[in-house]
Amino acid sequence: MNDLSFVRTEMLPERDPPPSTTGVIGWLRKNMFDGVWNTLLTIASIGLIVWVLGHILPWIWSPTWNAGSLDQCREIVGASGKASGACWGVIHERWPQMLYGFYPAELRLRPTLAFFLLFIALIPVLFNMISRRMNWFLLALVLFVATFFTASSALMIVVQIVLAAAVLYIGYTLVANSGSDRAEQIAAGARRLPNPLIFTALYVFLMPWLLWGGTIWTPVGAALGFVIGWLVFRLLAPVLGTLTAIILAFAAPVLWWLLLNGLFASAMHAILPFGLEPVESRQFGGLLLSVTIGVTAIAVSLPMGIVLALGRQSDLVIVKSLSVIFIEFIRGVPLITLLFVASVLLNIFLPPGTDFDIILRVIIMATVFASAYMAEVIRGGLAALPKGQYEAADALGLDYWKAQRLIIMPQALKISIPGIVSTFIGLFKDTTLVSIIGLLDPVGLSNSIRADTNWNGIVWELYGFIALLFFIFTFSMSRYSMYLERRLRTDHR
Amino acid sequence: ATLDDVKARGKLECGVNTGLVGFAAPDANGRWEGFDAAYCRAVAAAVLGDPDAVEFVPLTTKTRFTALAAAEVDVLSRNTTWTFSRDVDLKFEFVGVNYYDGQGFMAPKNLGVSSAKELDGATVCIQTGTTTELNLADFFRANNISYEPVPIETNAEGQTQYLAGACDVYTTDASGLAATRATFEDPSAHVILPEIISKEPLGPLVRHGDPEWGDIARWTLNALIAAEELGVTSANIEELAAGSDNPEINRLLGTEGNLGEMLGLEADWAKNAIMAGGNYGEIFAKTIGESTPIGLARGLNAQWKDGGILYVPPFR
Amino acid sequence: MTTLTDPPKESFRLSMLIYDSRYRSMTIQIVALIAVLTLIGWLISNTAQNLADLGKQPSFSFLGESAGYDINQRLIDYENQDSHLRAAFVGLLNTLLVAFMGCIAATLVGVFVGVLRLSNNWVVARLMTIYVEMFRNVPVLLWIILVMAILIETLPAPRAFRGETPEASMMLGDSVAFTNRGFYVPEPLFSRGIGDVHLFGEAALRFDVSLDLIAVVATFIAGLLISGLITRRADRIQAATGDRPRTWHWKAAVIVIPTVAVLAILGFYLGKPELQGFNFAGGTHMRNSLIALWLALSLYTAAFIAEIVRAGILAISKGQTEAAAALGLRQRRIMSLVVLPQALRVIIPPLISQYLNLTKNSSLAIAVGYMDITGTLMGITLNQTGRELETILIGMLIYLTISLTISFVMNLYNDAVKLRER
Amino acid sequence: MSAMEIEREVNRSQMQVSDKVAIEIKDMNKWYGSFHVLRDVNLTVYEGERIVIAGPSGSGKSTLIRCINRLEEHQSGQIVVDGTELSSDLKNVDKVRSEVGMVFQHFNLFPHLTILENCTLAPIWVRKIPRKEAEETAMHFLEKVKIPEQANKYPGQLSGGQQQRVAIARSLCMKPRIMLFDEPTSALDPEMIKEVLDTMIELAEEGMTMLVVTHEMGFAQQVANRVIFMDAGQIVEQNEPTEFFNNPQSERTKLFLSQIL
Amino acid sequence: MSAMEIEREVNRSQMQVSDKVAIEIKDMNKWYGSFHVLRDVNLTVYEGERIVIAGPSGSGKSTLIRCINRLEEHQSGQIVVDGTELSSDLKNVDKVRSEVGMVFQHFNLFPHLTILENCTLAPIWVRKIPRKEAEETAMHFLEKVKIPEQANKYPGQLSGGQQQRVAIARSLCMKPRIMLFDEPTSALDPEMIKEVLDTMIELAEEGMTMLVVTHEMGFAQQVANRVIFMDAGQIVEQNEPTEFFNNPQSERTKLFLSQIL
Ligand SMILES: Nc1ncnc2c1ncn2[C@@H]1O[C@H](COP(=O)(O)OP(=O)(O)OP(=O)(O)O)[C@@H](O)[C@H]1O
Ligand SMILES: Nc1ncnc2c1ncn2[C@@H]1O[C@H](COP(=O)(O)OP(=O)(O)OP(=O)(O)O)[C@@H](O)[C@H]1O
Ligand SMILES: [Mg+2]
Ligand SMILES: [Mg+2]
Repeated sequence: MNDLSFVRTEMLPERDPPPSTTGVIGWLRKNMFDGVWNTLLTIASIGLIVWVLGHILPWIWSPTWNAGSLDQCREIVGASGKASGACWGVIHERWPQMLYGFYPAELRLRPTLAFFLLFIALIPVLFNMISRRMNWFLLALVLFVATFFTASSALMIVVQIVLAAAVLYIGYTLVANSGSDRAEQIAAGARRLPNPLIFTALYVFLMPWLLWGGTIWTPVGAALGFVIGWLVFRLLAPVLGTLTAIILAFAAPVLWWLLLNGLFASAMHAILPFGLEPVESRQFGGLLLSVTIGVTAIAVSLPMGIVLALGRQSDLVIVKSLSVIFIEFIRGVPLITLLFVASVLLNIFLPPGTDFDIILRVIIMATVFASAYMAEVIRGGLAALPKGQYEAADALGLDYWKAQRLIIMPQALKISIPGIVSTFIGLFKDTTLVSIIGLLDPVGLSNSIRADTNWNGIVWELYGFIALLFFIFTFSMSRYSMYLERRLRTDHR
Repeated sequence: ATLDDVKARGKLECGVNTGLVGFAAPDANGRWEGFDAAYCRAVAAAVLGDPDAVEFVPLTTKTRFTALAAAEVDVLSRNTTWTFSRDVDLKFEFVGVNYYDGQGFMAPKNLGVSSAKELDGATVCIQTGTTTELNLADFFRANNISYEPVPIETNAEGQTQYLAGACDVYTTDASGLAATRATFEDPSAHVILPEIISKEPLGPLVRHGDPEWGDIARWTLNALIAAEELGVTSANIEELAAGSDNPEINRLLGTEGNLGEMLGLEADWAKNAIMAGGNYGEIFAKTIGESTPIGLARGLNAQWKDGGILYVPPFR
Repeated sequence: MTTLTDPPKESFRLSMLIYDSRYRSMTIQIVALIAVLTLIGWLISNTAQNLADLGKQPSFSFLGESAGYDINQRLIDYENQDSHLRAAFVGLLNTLLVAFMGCIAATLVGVFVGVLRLSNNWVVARLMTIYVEMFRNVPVLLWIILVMAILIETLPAPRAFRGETPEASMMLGDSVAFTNRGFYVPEPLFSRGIGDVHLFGEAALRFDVSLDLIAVVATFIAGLLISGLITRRADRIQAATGDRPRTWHWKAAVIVIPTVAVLAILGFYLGKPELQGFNFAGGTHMRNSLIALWLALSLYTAAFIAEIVRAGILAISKGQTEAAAALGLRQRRIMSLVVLPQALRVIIPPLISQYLNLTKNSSLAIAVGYMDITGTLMGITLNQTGRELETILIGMLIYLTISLTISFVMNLYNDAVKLRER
Repeated sequence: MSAMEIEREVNRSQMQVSDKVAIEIKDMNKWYGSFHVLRDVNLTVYEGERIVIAGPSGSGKSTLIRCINRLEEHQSGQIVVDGTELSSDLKNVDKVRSEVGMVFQHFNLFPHLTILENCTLAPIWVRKIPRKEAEETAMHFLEKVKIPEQANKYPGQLSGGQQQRVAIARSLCMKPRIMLFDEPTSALDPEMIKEVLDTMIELAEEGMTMLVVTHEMGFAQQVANRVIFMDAGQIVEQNEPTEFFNNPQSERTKLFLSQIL
Repeated sequence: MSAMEIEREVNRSQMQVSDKVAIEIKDMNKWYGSFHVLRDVNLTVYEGERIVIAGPSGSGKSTLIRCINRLEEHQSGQIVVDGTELSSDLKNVDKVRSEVGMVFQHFNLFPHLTILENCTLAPIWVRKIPRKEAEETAMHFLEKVKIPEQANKYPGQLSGGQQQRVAIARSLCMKPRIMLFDEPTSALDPEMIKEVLDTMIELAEEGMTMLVVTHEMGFAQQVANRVIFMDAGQIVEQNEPTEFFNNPQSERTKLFLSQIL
């Protein structure tokens, strides 16, 4: 079979593919006009797009930005000779209200700042590839920028100078040091910047203070509660054993918050008065309300979700069935019924005379709602952990709580982040339901705005604007969670 | 007691509609305006001396009664019809009537109907959660004609549906009909049918069981109405408060007698209330009267002397 | 050094409650139980106290009182003198109706979009992506309101059908009218009908079942069963001879002919809607609120289903299709024998939870005035009677029952199709 | 590469090569986008030949054999399999595919069907063979690959080696005239490789035309009657195994063999 | 089983076995549901012993050693480890676990912690040793398993062999008196097996009490001072290694050895 043998003496060069398969034409052919059926489909789709845009674009393009009422809009549109056109004046006049609701205009810097700081607080949780330095840099930068929107005073100028110095210094080190330099510095024992998670922890207390204002001592006292819990645990664990200590460590801060924190705050405030002008939750509205409800509910539901998920995973029958009943009940009823409970029943369930405002009640029910979903997300994260991790922790002698805290939860939570983000997206979208119980979120406000004689009769502009607001938020979040999911999949650490 | 709470708080919490043209709606600065809102300001001015010491609490038809019952609001000023069962069974106390209304129908002219009795088979837009749907059912049953109800949540929604022809007629309180019609591109193309199928005395209400607070709410309303009757306006009130020939005005404005003290308020309580937004007539004219786009005539809501039925007990 | 003599029998010590794994779990559970019971007891006592203060006694007797309001869209007869319970029942049926229709439409659209998103036609794939992103990222409540607004603003009012030269006209041989009050479609009627049966006498839950419809549906189902038998026979023949006989015409015949025959016997005809007075009369009227809710819920849910379907199909590795192709199977068979059976396993569980979401979201019906259980029981009834506690509790229980039923079925299915692994 | 001891003596002469052409590839070119994967490939395979294709990763080996049953499309040149030219004509493609069996690296068994159903699916639906007969054939081949007792289990319940043997049996059930193997053993644990290679050797002994992409050079030396070496999308060298391994001509081949052996 | 050549000469006499009892198991029985996994197991392990446990798959080897640090509960009989009886008393369990180190087949390192953190976690949180000291100890053991330079990497960045050595170091950081190994090499590629076995041999030389479930008979012959053969949940035979391999008594042992060697 010698005829089979063959040796190539010269290697063939790479050639270009036949022209019909490459370039724009090749691409078009392959992706749009591949066969009769595909061509028809392409034409139909393009036709649809053109038709829709042809109707919408002329309507959107309407020079009514400065109109002061619907009648003026009608005049302007009529003058421009079009049959119909949008009336953008309402957005022009009302967009601050759509964003902030009735939040006092001169204080709106506070929620804005809280919002930007939220991202900075989330950075170390969500993007662990951003360096500490970058995080502190961003924080200093945001604060620095914020100072320019406040009334200037001598104190403010000092603060500005300090922040500017911090921005410049950290910015300089950011530019000047490459990653490898950094490694050397660390090896040489250079001081590291503090972990940005410190700020995240602080933010939890900072945010309510920025939003609701009041004396600084209330959030400080709230934070103290956690310190007290920790101290109780540290001091009692060796004496009473872990389990008792944990129970007490939960009970002590609760007592503190319920009974003593108010006293503490007012006492301290009397000694050292420092605070922001209080804003009542009733003045929250528009997108601010949606974001506040969404963020608070998710943040608070996280620990509740963890407890429920652990309960559901536990082999203690009663604990497990209680968790299951709670989770399934909440997941089995529509959110709107829970909001009805918040608006008409919650006051009946609480001791006579307790009166907390509707927004807090809604936040409570939204939290309860989110925690059931969160529990399922976290359960998924727990289930994704190999059994070996539990066994290894056991074999090293870690007890249940230590194993959970040091080994299981850090991993399970990380796996759950995409799920948490999508729960948040869902909840954020669902905050629009509060309009049904009379809260003035963007949808609720749109009804109020239409009750203004100037804007009575406006429909599409308002709804379109609200839809766009939500779209921008949720779309970017869902993209981000997809990115996280991809990263977690390839992240073998 | 509610009065002490309000004073301690420094603010009056007042339940209003989440948005009803002319009666309550926030403007671009978040300030609530309208006929119902003006009453809230008057009460705040009477009690606290400051017409802006009001916290407006927007309420839906579903949440309004629970909010009042649970003391989330001190007074509900939200175009609520005074009915027996609400007063007695739901345990509220209506403090008076600030607007005499009645349920009517609006139809496009080109529908060619001149009476509600011709509406057999028509599609009717109604707002849910109010007395209107019960009145409607009763009216059609009584006349033995059929109809198709289209329940809607808000007035704005109803207006959209009606204008697009998704319902033949729109029924709600006549004031609402007029207000709605006023904002149409072509109001003259719509008629309000002559039948008024119900009595709808709208008024503010408070909880049962706190008669002192009820008195304050009631007499603030009466003060506004009496002021109009007595010719006290925000323009001349300073002058009249210095003392006048009419003893009733003097009693009202606190220059004579101790009416304020009896209520547990300052002597100039009524003066403050009237100064907050003017007397009843002024408020009416400013918010829903004929000079506003809503253009409601006084009608039944005129003073008894002018052929209306506004008739307040004397201040003495 | 311990040697293994008899271990000292430990007597019970208090510390064992915490340190002994046998007792510890019991301790924790009892503590948890006591905590929860205390909480519940506290809530109940508060409630009792508050209700007493308000002078209300929890009672369900209001359900028997006359409701007084009308409901426009209903599956069973109802008039405003019927009881609140009956109104709630009408609402419940309306909830189930829109949920059922929504699930079907959402599945159809979702599968369609999901498959087209995988199309190699770039424009189509992009268009579907836009659809999915648009619907997923805007709150469903807003969609419901928007769809309602679109229906109302773009479709003609019934009066546009009137006059010498009407602006709008009916479709499909004057039998269907799309108006902004809803869709009027022909209604099946029987001239030689055999009447209705009344179930539950005069109770609030009474309803009528048309024997004619039962007869037709029964015949149709019988036809389906027979066609199933034909498929079985085809399977048998294929198993025996290898050739699969063509059966679709037989199947079509056994399904269609008896049904048509029954229809003819019963004197079936379509009651077309006609313009009369203010409205169309005759025919079946699907209110615009129903249509808007249905469309918005289906389109919104379909965006999620599309993603599920896409993920399900992508989850079947390319290797499976290639292996089947390499065996010589045709595209259609690859789909039906290899890809779909596997993809369905991946798709069904999340699909069912979307059905659950859709059902729960149908409670937003009040935004457009569709009278579902939220609109009747937890809406007007609540407002008219002031019975917040009772109505909301009943409402929640009803939703809970629906949800649990759906997830129970889902679990059965999941267990049935679980892939067997080592 | 872990060296495999193949114990069995294979009687090479016993495996006959006819002079009938089974596959003819002429000036075939293929691009992925603008990347030229296969360049002017010319190859004639005779019936009963056992060809091993070797070459560095990315050289286009898989692509070549996937072109033969048109899992990939080629853009120029001709491929004729058993007298049928592969073109966009679906009938020809079907015909070729039912004559050519293929075994994949990752088995690609259908996890929702039992082993037996995996094996009978194609015969029943493509060849239109009565189920009973198809099952008998399937059992026959399952016996041949030595796992008849697993017939009613599901693929997930078998080990990798067993799964790959099922995959071979599944292909065989279509009674193909040509078998293509794409690295059939590279996803397996060492112990299981032997099981699968044994099965393949047995097939070879029976005179099946086989194209095998593999890194198992022991198998090549023992079973192949021709080894093809590919690099950068082209056939660089082909020869009878002893010659190929002992006396490689091209520089690239030498380099490759020095690394792999 | 791929045979491993272990090159190093181990000085057996160097490894001393005291007569203090480290583990005593008496009439221990265990069921999974109604399946009787371990039947009347009796075993006494002296300090410094190196025991290899062998047996067919499913014979209960893993279950046995998992019972020793109570990853599984036994239902009857007694297990006394280092003087502490394993019962439902959690304190005892904690005590035993901190005396007994365990190395798993799949390493089970904590992927979210660096190597160093993996090693210091338990000393810091269980033994309450100051971080600095714990880190020094950890580095000491990491040097011993020859990967000190990896201390700041994450487990995912290491090869299997390195990971298993980290797992061993992690256990050693708790300064256990007894080490349990459950098939520590069976998830590794052949090249890496040696690294890990070397480490284990070194440990053995230092006189650590070890119970090793393994199929590496080379290791058993070289290091063990006793081989236990299990089948169907019971100890079938135990002997000193040379005797065990050259002169097995039971039929089952013979059968097993014939397959595995
Ligand atoms: N679907 C595809 N699209 C684009 N490029 C591809 C595709 N499939 C393969 N390639 C590229 O074509 C080249 C040849 O791939 P092929 O799989 O045929 O290599 P191979 O010789 O089988 O390699 P290996 O030994 O790794 O399996 C590689 O460079 C590969 O990256
Ligand atoms: N959690 C469990 N529940 C029920 N049965 C189990 C469980 N774990 C193990 N078994 C069964 O117990 C028996 C002994 O298992 P074990 O893992 O101890 O065997 P082994 O000797 O270690 O086998 P291998 O060599 O495969 O690791 C096996 O039959 C196994 O199927
Ligand atoms: Mg390949
Ligand atoms: Mg094992």
